[in-house]
Order: sequence, then C-alpha cells, then structure tokens
Amino acid sequence: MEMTLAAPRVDYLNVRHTVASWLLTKDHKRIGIMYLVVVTIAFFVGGLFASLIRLELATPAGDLVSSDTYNKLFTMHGVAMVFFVLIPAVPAILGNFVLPLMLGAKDVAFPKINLLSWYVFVIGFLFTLYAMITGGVDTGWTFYTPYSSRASSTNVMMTGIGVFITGFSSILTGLNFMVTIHRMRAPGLTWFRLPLFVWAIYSTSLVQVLGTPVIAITVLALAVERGLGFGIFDPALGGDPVLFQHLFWFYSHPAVYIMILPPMGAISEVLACFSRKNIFGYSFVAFSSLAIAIFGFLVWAHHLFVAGISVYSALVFSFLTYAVAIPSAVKTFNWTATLYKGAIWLKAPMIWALAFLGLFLVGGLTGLFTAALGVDVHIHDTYFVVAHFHFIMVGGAIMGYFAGLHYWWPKMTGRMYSDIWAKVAAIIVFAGFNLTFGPQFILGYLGMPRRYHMYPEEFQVLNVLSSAGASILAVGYVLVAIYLIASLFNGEEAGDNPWHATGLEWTTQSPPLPHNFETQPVVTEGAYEYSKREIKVV
Amino acid sequence: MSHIAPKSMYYTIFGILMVMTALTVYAAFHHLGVFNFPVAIGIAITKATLVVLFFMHAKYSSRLTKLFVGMSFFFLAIMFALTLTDYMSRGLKTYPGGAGGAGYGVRSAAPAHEAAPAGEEHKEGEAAH
Amino acid sequence: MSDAAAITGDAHAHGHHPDLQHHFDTLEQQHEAATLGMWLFLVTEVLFFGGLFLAYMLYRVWYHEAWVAGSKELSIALGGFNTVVLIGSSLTMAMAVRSAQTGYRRATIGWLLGTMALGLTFLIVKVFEYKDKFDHHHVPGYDFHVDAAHAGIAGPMEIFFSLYFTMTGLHALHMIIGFGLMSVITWMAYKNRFSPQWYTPVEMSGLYWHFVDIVWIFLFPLLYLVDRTQ
Amino acid sequence: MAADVDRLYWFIVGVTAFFAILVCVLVVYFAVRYRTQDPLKVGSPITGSIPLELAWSVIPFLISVVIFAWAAQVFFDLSRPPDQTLEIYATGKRWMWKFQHLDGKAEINELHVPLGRPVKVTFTSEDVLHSLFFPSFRVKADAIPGRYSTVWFNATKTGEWHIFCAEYCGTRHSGMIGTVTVMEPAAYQAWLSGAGGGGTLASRGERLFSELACNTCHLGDGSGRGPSLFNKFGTQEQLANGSVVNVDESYVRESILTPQMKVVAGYQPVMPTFQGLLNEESVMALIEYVKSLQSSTGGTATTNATGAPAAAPAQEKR
Repeated sequence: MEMTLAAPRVDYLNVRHTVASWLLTKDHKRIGIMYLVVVTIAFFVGGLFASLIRLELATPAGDLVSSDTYNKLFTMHGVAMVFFVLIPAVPAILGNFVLPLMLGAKDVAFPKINLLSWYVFVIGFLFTLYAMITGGVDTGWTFYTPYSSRASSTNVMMTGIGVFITGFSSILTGLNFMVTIHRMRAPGLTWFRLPLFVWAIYSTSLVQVLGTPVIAITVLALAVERGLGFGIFDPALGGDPVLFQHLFWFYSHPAVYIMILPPMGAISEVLACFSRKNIFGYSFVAFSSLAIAIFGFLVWAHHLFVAGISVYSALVFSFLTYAVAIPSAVKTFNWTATLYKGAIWLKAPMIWALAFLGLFLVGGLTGLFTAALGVDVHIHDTYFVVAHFHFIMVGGAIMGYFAGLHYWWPKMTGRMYSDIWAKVAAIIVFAGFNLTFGPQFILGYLGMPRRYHMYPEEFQVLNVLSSAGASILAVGYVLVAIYLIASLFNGEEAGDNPWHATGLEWTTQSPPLPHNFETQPVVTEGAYEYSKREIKVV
Repeated sequence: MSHIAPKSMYYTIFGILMVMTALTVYAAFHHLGVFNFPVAIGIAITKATLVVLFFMHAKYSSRLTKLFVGMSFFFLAIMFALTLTDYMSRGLKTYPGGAGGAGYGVRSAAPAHEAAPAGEEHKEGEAAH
Repeated sequence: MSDAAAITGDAHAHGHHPDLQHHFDTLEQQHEAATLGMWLFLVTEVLFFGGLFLAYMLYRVWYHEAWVAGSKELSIALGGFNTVVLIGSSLTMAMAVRSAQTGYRRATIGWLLGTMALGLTFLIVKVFEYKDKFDHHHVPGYDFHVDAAHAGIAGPMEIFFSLYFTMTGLHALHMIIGFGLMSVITWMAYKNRFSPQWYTPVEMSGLYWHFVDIVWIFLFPLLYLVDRTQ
Repeated sequence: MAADVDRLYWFIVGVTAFFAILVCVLVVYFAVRYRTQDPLKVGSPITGSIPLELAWSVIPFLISVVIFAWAAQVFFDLSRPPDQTLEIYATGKRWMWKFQHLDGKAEINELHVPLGRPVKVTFTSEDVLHSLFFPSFRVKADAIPGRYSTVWFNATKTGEWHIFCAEYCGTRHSGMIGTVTVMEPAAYQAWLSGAGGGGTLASRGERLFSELACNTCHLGDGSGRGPSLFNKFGTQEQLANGSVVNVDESYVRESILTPQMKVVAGYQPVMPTFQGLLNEESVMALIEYVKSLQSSTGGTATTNATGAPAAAPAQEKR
C-alpha cells in the first residue's frame, strides 16, 4: 500500500479530465459520482416543491397557490423524491462507489450496463422534468386510476414514461450488483465476511429485480388505458380500479425497502466503525436484510385496508405486516447493543447515524399503528401516514444516506469536510425534522386528510409548527451542500483511512486508483475485526 | 465451456412441444367442465418447463441459475396467491347471515334488510322506546 | 479502461483472450456472470408479464362469458400456426447456439437466419390478425363494438381485447427487439467473432428468444383457447 | 366505536413509547458512557448473544400479535353494521357528497343523523375514487365507481362534525368536505318532517320502475319474462351459468346496468341495459324499491332482520 508521494498520485478523478472521459466512463466510481450529481439536483427540485407545500399550508386558506398548482406540487414532490432520490440515492451513489471496493473487485460485473443505467436514469429524469416544466402532473405519485387514466388533464403520460424508463435503470443496477456480489468477490471474501452494507445492497437488488418490472407493467397498463383508450382498470367497463392498486403496491411497498435497506447497511458500517467493534449479532443483521427483502413482498395490501379489499384479505396482510416488523426491530436492537462497551468516537458520520437511529425508531414504531386494522381505518390517508412514511424515508433513508455520504466522502473525494459544521448540520436536520413531522402525527389523528390544499382552521397551529420545522430542515440541508462543496476546494487531505476503519475500501488510496487496488486483495477475516487491530489499552 | 447436448435431444423436445400444442387445441374443443382451464395451463407449464430445461440449458446450469429461475416463479406465485386472498374472499360474508364489510362491499353479502321506508318513523319510535 | 491501466501500469489480465474484459479473471468467470445476469433479466421479464397475467386471471373468473366470446373472435388457425412457427424458431435458435458451441460458423449463421425468418413470419401473421381486429371493430378505445348478441357484455369484452392487445403487443415488441438482437449476432457470427471458447452473445440472445417463446406458449391457450365448446 | 379505536390507539401509543424511550435512552447512555477522543482505542470484542437475539425477536412478535388481534377485533366491529341501522345512501362526485335519506330528503355536503342510533351509509362514486371519512367516528372507506361501500357509526354526542374526502380526487379534493350534524332524536324527527323530500326513496324507485317499464317483465307472480322481485332482496339467486349470487345492493345495481352478466337461471338474457340512462341516485332509488318489496307486509316495515333470508321463498323455478 506504500505510495510514492513525489509525483501526484493517479486516481480515478485525475486520470482523465475531459467531459467525454466522464460521459463515456465505465468506472463504477465515476458513475457513482454522476449519480450523485443528478440525484442531488432531483433532491433540490423535490425539496423546492416541499418548501412550497409547507409554505402554502402555513395558512388554512388556499392563498399562496391555486388548488391545481398545489396538487401538482405534492405530486411532483412525491415523484421526484421517490423515483429520483430515495430509490437511487444509496444503491446507485454509494453502492456504485463502494460496492466493488468492498468486494475487492476492479469493477462491477457489467460496467457498460452500469453506464447504460445511468443514461437510462437521466433520460427518465429528463422526461419527468419535461413533464413538470410543461404543466406538471396532479395525480399524486400513486397514479391511482380512474383519476389518472380518465379524469386528470395533466402530463400523466409523460411522467409515466419517465417513471417507466427510470425503472429500467433500477432493474439494471440491481441485476448488475447481484451478479457482482455473486461472482466478483475477492479471494477469501466469503458471504459471512462481507460487510453488512453488501448484504443490504444484495437484498435491495433482489427487490429491484423482482419488484420493478411490476411497476413497469402497471404504468404501461395505465399508459395504454390513458393513451390508447384501452380499459384494463376502467370501472365503466367492469374493470377494477383496486387491481391497479394491488399491482402498484406490489412494487411500491417493496420499493420502501429499496429505499431503507441500503441506508440500514450504511448505518451498520458507520456504527461498527465509530464504536470500534463488531456489529452485535452480525448474522442476525445480515439475514434480517434478506428477510425484510423477501417478507417485503408479502405485505403490500396494507395500503388498501379501506380501498375496498375483502376483510379477510385485510386480516392476512395485517398479520404479515407485523411479521415484517420483526426483522426491523431485530436490526434496531442489534445496533443499540453494538454501542455497548464500544469505544465511541463521535465524529460527524456517527452523529448522523445516531440521528438516523432515533428517527427510524419513531418511523418504524408508528408503523405499528398503520398496520393495526382498526386504527388504520381512521388514520389511513391522513397526515399520520404522511408523518409515518416521512420518518422512514427522510428520517430513515435520507439520514442514513447522509451518514454514509459523510462516512465515504473522504474516500470519494480525498478531502475532509468540516467536522464541526457537519455535526451542527446533523443536529439542525434532526431538530427541524422532528418539528416538521412530529406535529403531523397529531394532525393525522385529529383527522386532517393528506393532499389537502385547504384545511379547517383548528388545524392551523400544528401546521404552522410543521412549516416552521420545514424551514429549519431546509437550512440544514443547504448547510450540508455548502460545507461538502467547500471541502472540495479547501478541505484537508483526508488520507487513505481517516476513520481508521476496517473494510477493503479503506485499504486503497483516497481517492481510489482507477482500478481500485494495486494488487488483488485477499481477505482473511470478518468485516469488523477492530479488536484484532492495534489495541491500545487506556 | 457449457454442456453440449446431442442434436437428437433438441429434435425430440421440439417434437414433444408440437404434440402438446396439438393436444391443447384438441382439449379446448372438448367440454371438460372446470378442467378446461387447468388442462390448458398444465400443458402450457409443461411446455415452458421443457423449453427452460432443455432449450435454455437450465438443466445443465449452475444451482444458482436454477435458484433464480425458481425464484421468479416463486414471487410470481406470491403475487397471484396474495392478490387472490382479496378477490376470492370478497364475496364472503363477515358473519353468517350478516353484512359485508364496511367499504368492502361489492361482491359481498347484503345486510339482512330490515327497514322499509314507510316504517321509518314507526321504527324511530321503537328505537327511542 | 485500458488507458487507465496503461497509466497505472497495472499488469492485469490483458493478453489472454481478446474478449476477456479487464475486470474478470477468466473467460469462465465472465461467462458465468453473463449467464447469471441474463437469467436475472429474464426473472424481471417473468414478473413484467406476470402483472398482465394476473389481471387476465382475475377478469377471466369474473367475466367468463365475455372471455369465451372474446376468445371466439380470435383465429385458432392463425394463432396455432404462429405457435408452431415460434416453437420452430426456438428449435432453430437452440441449434444455432449448439453450432456456436461446436464452432460451426456457417451452421450458426444458417440457423440464426432461420430463426429470424420464422420470427418475421410470426410478426407478419400478427399484422394480419391485428388488421382483422381493426376491420371488426375489436380494437378497444377505437370505435369498439361487439355484435348485438354480446351487447350486454360489451364492457368486459373490451377489457378482454385490451388485455389481448397489451399482451400480444408487448410480446410482439419483444419479438422485434429479439429480431434486432439476432441481426447483430448474425453479423458478429459472419465476422467470425465467436469460437467454442467464447460464444456468450449467441447463448444470451438464445435465452432471450426462448423466453419470448415461453410467453407465447402461455398466451396462445389463454387468449385463443378459453373455451370453444360453449 | 370511536372509543374502542381510541383505546386501542392509546394502547399502541403506550407500547411504542416504551420501546422508543428504552432504545433512545440506551443509545444516548452508551454514546456518552463509552465515548472516546482516541481514534486508536478499540471496543470490546462482543459479537452477539443468541438469548438476547431470541428475546428481542420473540417479545416484539408476541406484542405484535396482541396488537394485531385486538386491532382485527376492532376492525371487524367497524366492518359489521348492527341490525336496525338507520340507512342512508350517498354518492361522491367531484367535488361534493350527496346524501339521500330513505324518506326522500336529500342533502349536499351536509348530513343530519340522530344521536344514539347506529347509522349505516351505503355509497358509491360517480366519477373517480373518493373516500368518505368521518374523523369523529373514526371510520372511512373508499367510494369506488361501480361498487357500493358502507360505513357505519353510532354518534354519542350531539354537535357538528367534519366530513372529509380522504382519497385524492382532483382539483377541489380539499373542498369536498361537509358537516355531519348529530341531533337529539326528537330534534332529528322535527328536522326530518321539515320541508323537502318529494316522496320516499322507495316510492321514487317505484315510480321509476313503472316509467322505465320494468314492471312489464318483472311481474309480481314471476310469470313475466323476468323474475319476480318480491322477497328477493337478501336471498341467494341461482344463475344461468351455475353459480349462486347474493342478492344485495351490488347485485341489483349490476343487474340494472349490465343485465346480461349474471342472468338468473331459467330466464333469457333479454333485458336491455340501463347504463347511461340512470344516474346513481335513480339506481339507488330502484334498489330501495326492490328492497321494499319484502314479504307479506308489502312495503310496510318489517323489522325481522334475522329471519328475512331464511324465510324468503325458494328461488324462481320454471
């Protein structure tokens, strides 16, 4: 690993500088960075919509934008965030960057397909962006028929095409990672020596491969119904709109696990590193990822408890939903136990990870309410549900993504950001987040339905609190962007292993070589054998 | 690199597939009651299995490949089975002689109807004692 | 890729087989990865069509009469002919892969051309079938109507034809993509790119083609043969 | 019912708060207790504990099962209207709720109900999906075009409460709201006998029944081209294709709009469709009329709920 420091080191960033060398790259690390750019744009687009939504909801009357505009805002917020931020964030950015490094591989199994999936992703995003700019779409990100197929007069087709195309990116990425994990592991890197992030990515890929085609066909069926006048879900012909919801959620519920599993993996890495010890119950955490991925396919109709499915079916799905809660609980307890008797080094990634733990905990536990049939009848489609899934997806997935991003940022860029500012940002985001979405649980139980442009006046106090929280949240996110970008220009050299972490990605230089490793790494021990390293008794 | 199967195997499989195609058409013209559908789908599954095993060499592939093939049909079966829990039970009553579920109504049972409109006021009085 | 390798002076697996990509150690590993990837792609295809089959199943149970009536509007002769053609093309494809395995270039090209010819035949027949539906106003959303005897089940029959067109249309689209794939492979075979050591593209295209065949194996009885006795 | 939901709700609040606080306290305690500034210090090599893993898998599972069972019980109660409900029909259309009382009175975005009496609302949608949501009564269900859904509640407090549409339905989704007024039974009676109406719903159905010439085929004695509809509602009907169907609101609706789909055994599929000729209110009036054709009392009240299906005469035979 000794590098001659006399000449500037060659790394994946400075090996070529032309634009073409980026746009035609097959290097998984560069592709990861390119995803980072597009996803960040999508994040701020979605965030802009969210800000406008919260601004409008500061008053009960619809006085900032028209109802039609408001409906477009929450739809486009959902579409941008779900399909272009949450789903690709951790797998396509961090997964692309660190997965081959963690495996000791030179690249993913299919580098060309990897590049192709980035292009597919961008094309899908451009279609969606075009749909947003030329009038927007107002169906809600769920595209429920018959509103989407017969009633809405907005750009449903264009958005649907965008989502459809993006789905292929997700499929190709998942497929690529699965084959990579099966076939490209370094010598000695057995399944139970894999970092938990790899287990998480594998489980995610499984969901991407199995679930995404179903949303593709669902959107396609919607497209032929809307575009060609076919009738597959059309109640006027005797079709069943609930069937659309079944198909939609067969993908979109597991998609929640596409969003949350990889951040869970990143959290395992960060917690192990900054506790300086093994993950408590490695195999339980590893298998709980797989279990979540598989059980995740058995619970979709808990989105349909009041949608007109049979009571017996609701019973089955409610029970299965409680079953999928268990692996998540197991993970949380194991993470907590990991901290026990660790040597806890509270650097910025750890702060983000601990914030994740708190928020994900609330998100997961409030899932017990929505899965409970008798309660769900009341809270379904209210702000309770909005708060619940934001705790999972923003409190969980986005916090986990930021934890991972802060953890691997020095590896990706070779630069270190300001630790203090990063901690401040984590605390601001944590506080702002709780203030934004905490009151929404109460709003929901009081009965405020989601997707409401105007609301009765008695809900105003809680809505103002929520909007105030959102502005704090926005400050936090902008702060993150500022200090991370600043680190590129004036950040300290990070060094190859600033966190003194285990894992193959830290054995190569920062930023890594174009082909990752000088020599083929050979693995002889488990992923988190901190205790076998330099032991220093205090 | 891979197993090379004899030409005769491919021709045999093709022959079997042709026979089964003829069989499925033949079966469609005979009234088999509820069995028409299972027979048709059974023949189709057999044909598909033959193609997968021999034409697509799944028989000679790694266990992992076989696992993936099985996985796709496993999850497809989950999709069908769990969706059917809804569609197959929509017509059931929630309790004997009673009402269908709240909002789960379509093909479900009707409440035993009790109130004819003309009796409304009369009943109102009853309920209030 | 290779430029980067040159700069770092990283001495890795170049100089083996020309088709061995830099990030694999052996052709064997590369082939296995490709096979696995292709099968995973087919897994997604199974679930892709699966969604439509699910819709088909549910409506078939609900609207059996409409399904029977709709099915009778389809031509068993043409559908059956196409089934034979497509299974035949699967045979020629399997033989093409076998020829590539054993290194017979001319035979490979011949079988591939045969596969393409059969695929084209299928598509041409499909065009005539579609045209017939247009003539009989059986295209949903496009002046759809059914004869008076079925007026009461016109709605569900429209659903039947919606599914018919979506499923066979998607299948035909897969055929067209497969045809394009075959053209490329044939050209590669013509350029003598394959050898018994490396014929992965032929095999992968073969897997895809067989999958498209399997979809039709289900579509034929489900759409054309619902119940001919009623 | 609302009280039952709330009890369950607060139980889950208790359980989740316990675990949330437990984990948060442990995380914060560990993070403070074991913190270090020394990056080279390592933690204890603890890799796991099977008993602990089992404990925190099994205990949450058992708690989940308790919540599941309790919630399922509440759900079944919510799904199961009691006998002797006050029936109200409703239609959702963009962007209003239309309520139809059996005595003929109709309301838009307003609903008056008596205190202390179970009310059952049977509703559908004329266009896209809606969801009829009574937050104060803790019930909601989606309104689906072409199908009937029901919710029921028993108001325990007088006053005015919200009605919301909870399923996104387009531009004025947030304006598709209304007020349910819970009144003392006496006040309710007074309100009911006030102006408005125009005959009961069933009598409107009866009028339609003859205007549309339904009565030329559906003769009372069953000798017509269509089956008699007397004492039909709530029974089971043998269909021409061999299956059996429950004669409920949905089946009557289906028979009016797509009459050839489920033909009664022994009859020819000769009935014309009324799709496009009837609006949802008219269909509901017809259904109410068919419902009123009960037993020997012939249109007057029959409160014998339990006996009705069993006492119904045998199916039509030809």
